Amino acid sequence: MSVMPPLDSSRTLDVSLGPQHPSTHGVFRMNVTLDGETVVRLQPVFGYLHRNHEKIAETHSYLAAMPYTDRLDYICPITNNWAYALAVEKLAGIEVPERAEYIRVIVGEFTRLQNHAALLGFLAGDLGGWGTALLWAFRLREKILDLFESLTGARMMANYMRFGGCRCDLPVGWLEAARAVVRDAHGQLDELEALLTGNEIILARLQGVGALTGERAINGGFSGPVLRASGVDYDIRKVDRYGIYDRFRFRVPRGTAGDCFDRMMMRLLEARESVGILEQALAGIPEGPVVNPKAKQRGLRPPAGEAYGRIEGPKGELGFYLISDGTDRPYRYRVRPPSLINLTLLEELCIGTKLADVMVILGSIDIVLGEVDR
Amino acid sequence: MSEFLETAPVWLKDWVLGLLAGFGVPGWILDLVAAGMVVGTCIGIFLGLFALMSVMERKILARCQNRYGPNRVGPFGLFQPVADGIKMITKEDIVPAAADRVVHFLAPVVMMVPALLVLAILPYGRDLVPVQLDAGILYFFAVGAGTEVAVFMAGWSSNNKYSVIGAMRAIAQMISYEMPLVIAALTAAMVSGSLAPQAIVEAQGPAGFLPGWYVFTPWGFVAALIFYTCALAESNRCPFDLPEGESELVAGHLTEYSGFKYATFFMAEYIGMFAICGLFVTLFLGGWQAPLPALGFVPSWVWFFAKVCAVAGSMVWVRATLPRLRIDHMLGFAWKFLLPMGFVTFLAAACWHYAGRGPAGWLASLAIVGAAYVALSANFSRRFSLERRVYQFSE
Amino acid sequence: MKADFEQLHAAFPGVEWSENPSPSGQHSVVVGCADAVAAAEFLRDRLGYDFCSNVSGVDWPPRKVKETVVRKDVTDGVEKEIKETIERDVPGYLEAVYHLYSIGGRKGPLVLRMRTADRAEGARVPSLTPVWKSADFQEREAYDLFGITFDGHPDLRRILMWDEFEDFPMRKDYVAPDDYEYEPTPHDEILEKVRGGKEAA
Amino acid sequence: MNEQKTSRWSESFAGRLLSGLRFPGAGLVKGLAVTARNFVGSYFEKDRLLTELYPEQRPRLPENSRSFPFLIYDGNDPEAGMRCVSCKICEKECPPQCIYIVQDRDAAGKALKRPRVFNIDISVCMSCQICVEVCPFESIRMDQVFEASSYDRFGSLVLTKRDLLKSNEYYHGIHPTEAAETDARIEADRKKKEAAAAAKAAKAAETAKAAAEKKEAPAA
Repeated sequence: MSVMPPLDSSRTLDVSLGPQHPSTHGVFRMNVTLDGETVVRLQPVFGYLHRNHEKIAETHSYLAAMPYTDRLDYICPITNNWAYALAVEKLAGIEVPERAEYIRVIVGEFTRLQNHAALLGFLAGDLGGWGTALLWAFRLREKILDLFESLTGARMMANYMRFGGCRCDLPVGWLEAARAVVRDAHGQLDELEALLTGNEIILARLQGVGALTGERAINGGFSGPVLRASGVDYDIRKVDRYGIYDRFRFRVPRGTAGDCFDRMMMRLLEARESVGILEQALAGIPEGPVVNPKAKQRGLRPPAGEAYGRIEGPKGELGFYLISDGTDRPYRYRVRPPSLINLTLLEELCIGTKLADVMVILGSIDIVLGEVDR
Repeated sequence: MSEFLETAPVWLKDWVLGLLAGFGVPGWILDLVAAGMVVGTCIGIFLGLFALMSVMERKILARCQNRYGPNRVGPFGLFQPVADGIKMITKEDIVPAAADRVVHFLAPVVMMVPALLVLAILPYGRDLVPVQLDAGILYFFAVGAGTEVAVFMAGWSSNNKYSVIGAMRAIAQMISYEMPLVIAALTAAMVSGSLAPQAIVEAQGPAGFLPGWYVFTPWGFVAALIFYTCALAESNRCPFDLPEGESELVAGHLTEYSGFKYATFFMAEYIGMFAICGLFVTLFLGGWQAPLPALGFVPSWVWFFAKVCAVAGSMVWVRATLPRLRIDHMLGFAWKFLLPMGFVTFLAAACWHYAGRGPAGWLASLAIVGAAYVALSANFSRRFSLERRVYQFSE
Repeated sequence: MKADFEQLHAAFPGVEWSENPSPSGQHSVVVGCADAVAAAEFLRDRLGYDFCSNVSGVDWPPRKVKETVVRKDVTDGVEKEIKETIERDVPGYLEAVYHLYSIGGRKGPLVLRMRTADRAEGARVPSLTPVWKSADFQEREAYDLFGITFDGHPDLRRILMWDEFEDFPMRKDYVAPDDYEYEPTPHDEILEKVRGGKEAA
Repeated sequence: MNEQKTSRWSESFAGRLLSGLRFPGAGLVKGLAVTARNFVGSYFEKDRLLTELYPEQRPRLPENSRSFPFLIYDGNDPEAGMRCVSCKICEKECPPQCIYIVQDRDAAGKALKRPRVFNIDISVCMSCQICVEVCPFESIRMDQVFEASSYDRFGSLVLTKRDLLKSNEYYHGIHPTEAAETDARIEADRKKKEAAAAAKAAKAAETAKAAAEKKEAPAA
């Protein structure tokens, strides 16, 4: 796709958007060739934040690699931990007790809620909305990060999941605080929705921009909300039934046109579903051990073999492919980065659109450079 | 007491002139001093308004976003403009190597001059008009067009891709929004029968106990809305801040400016905004007219500045809410919606006037404006296919 | 997964099944480089694996494998089996592993493996980007970090490292150079002071 | 599969009224209304403003909050009461390798159960508290001091043993529940050890007695 018909460079203007640019969500560059304001060619450039996370993990023990997974998608650290823990549990065949599964769902859905709210804020910022929606979204995110801090010790770098459960139990009074946050989450999502979905300027700027059909989305490797926006009904929580998601009643929204407006609405509707799951999980959490006592954390030596564990991360399918050779260090440690793979079709979506739309399409795909460059 | 306050500025000027005359100062110097004082107070007031506005804007935006806004420098952050001023002056003024230095230096000057010149014709009070011009409105638009040239000079001379795109957008936007702006102003001038701002304000005197402002007539309300939208576009403010679209063009035509030149641009933009708010108040909100005759004791210039601050505040409120338009939407909106509406309002004003300004006139103009609005908006939303989406859910 | 493998095996006899001893039970299918693209299209069109979720490069350097071999040995008229451990060195190779899913059929990971001839010139594997567009960036990453050249890839360039970088960092025998763009961070000096045992206490 | 309008807000009365009006201005007015409500709300509803005015209002850290590790000593003499026995497990397990321990030796060169040098390079430490998790002697815990910035890039970012050592009372101050659990565990271990020692002593006494009787029996 990137081999375009020869352009007479007299009419086009080569602009490099990034790596230092207000709305590329991190250190990410796009070499854009413009004909007036219309995009003729777009070449994404990665690698500015590459620190070879996979080589680091292959030279550390399984437990020591866990804090590094916080740094992958630093907006949702706990779901990264969960995906890695799930992969190691598959590799070593470790059971997870009941209460730990409930805590994992609660903390995972809180992460999804604050990620989707933050995305609505960033997208409004990309549209030129001067941060109003962003600050409202961060008000909700602030409360959730305070819950994470009182539970795991750090607002973002949680390092909370262990193989076979979680690191520590819920402190006293944490459940009441969590219920309070969940109670007024709908109110704050209402405000975001009132500001964003009815507004004619946003409708005009988002509807019909960057539309993608379902088949092309599947073939292009889209996963998560952006795939469901194109009308594909595929949510890994329902497909793989990992954790105890089959115990909760929640619905999976699907878009119709697969354009930026549908992607934004997917985040909004999924955030509301997450609040529903949280209400059910917070009501039904049982007592019991928080981590599987038989699981070894420090000197874990999984049997030789390989495993691919994946979860429905807020940005898409986050997977860990581990090959173990019996020692305490993974032989091969591979992260399936949803942000990078969702960018595969960026050029295809952006060709023919205006310069302002490139920012909106990139914003609606929701990438985090820690995960793209690893 | 209210009488004294009403004429205080004029009395002060005469007292100073009398004092100087007492010293035997020659006549032509007296005129010079008189003019100097008027110009000085005008610029002083508007610089004060600019300083106040730059901090109040940040505080209003902050409060809309549930945070405090600047509150460290002085009580409630009111000395923040002083701090900003010092920062801007002491900052290094970087000029890109390949920039066209002369044009790069001239751009802020050319931007600042029309913004200040335009303040001459605004009627601040009952008899507080710096320059009595019969064609004041014409003067306003003639001088006001200078800002477009300045923005393009800034964009072109910075030799930066973002600036060039920003400059192109600025030219397209300002020209296409100049047309509906002038037509909306013309409607008010036509109804009050004169292009002199003072006469327009007097024509909006109190009719019975109701204020005779044009904004309360059907055509006046629509013309005010059109004028307000185009005022936003003229002063490059949200949702029309495409030339300086910072989420796409980093800072548009201002990318390569820093230090005092950037401060000048910033100041010129705000004073331009105040000037066009002043014209909006003059044309549609009855200038220095008190809303109700009973409130006549309050001096007239207080009313004028109160209304200007209210309109400027509403511009900040709009900035806190609305995102930016895309280039083709913005142009389409100007040529395909605002311009036809402008002509229709012009027609409606004529019908209102010749139907005797009474209830019959009201109904006629209301009908014309309403019909045009429905027709244009139907075409508008069909073309943009802004439909409401219904989403499927699966268990 | 086994059923799909049978159908694939019927169509492409060159395909083998490789067991995965770990409790995850995700066994994989080894495909030869010759008919890889045809097998991929078969998988996608006939068996419905339309979602290529993950492409990883894996480096298997040459290693010595101890094997206990049971040898029948007739010594002085008595037949005895002798268990001997002989060392067989397995030649190294690079591997491209594809995890395929079926969106409609809700079918789990079918692990497709392609092995290169050797780890130097012969590290060539047919690219499956024409079949699944999602493999585009991931194959470029495998090329960038492992050195697996994908034939038929539309735009095979380095994706994460800068273009002038020669080596392949994720290989097991990669030695990080000590001298490039060295910027004295507080850590190094402290590490030297700390490691050097100079008394800081 | 059931259909549903966009979502909750549009079902409320105001939402239906405003979005029902099919003219372009409705959405903008709805947005302006929400912004105005927030503007007014920020003056009256106190829970809307979450900003902490940092230097004046000190942040209230939750009990589990962690910043950098510190060593615990019992009693009041840091050197003697130190719990760390320099087993170097934390040095091996630390992911970014920022801990450096040198075991103490007495005059005769015999290794003592105490570290002579215990440095943590907090410019490298990512406060992941794995050292706390793997320490078998409950001797290292996470502190709550987050104002650790310094002017000097090299010298003061390495915390030596003297800076790291803090008393058990301080530990009870910042993490009360965790400290109580740790003390309980230490108490239990000590009791178990004493019981074991007592049992061994008793067994030793018995065997000594039995041996003594055997000696006397043949003698008698």
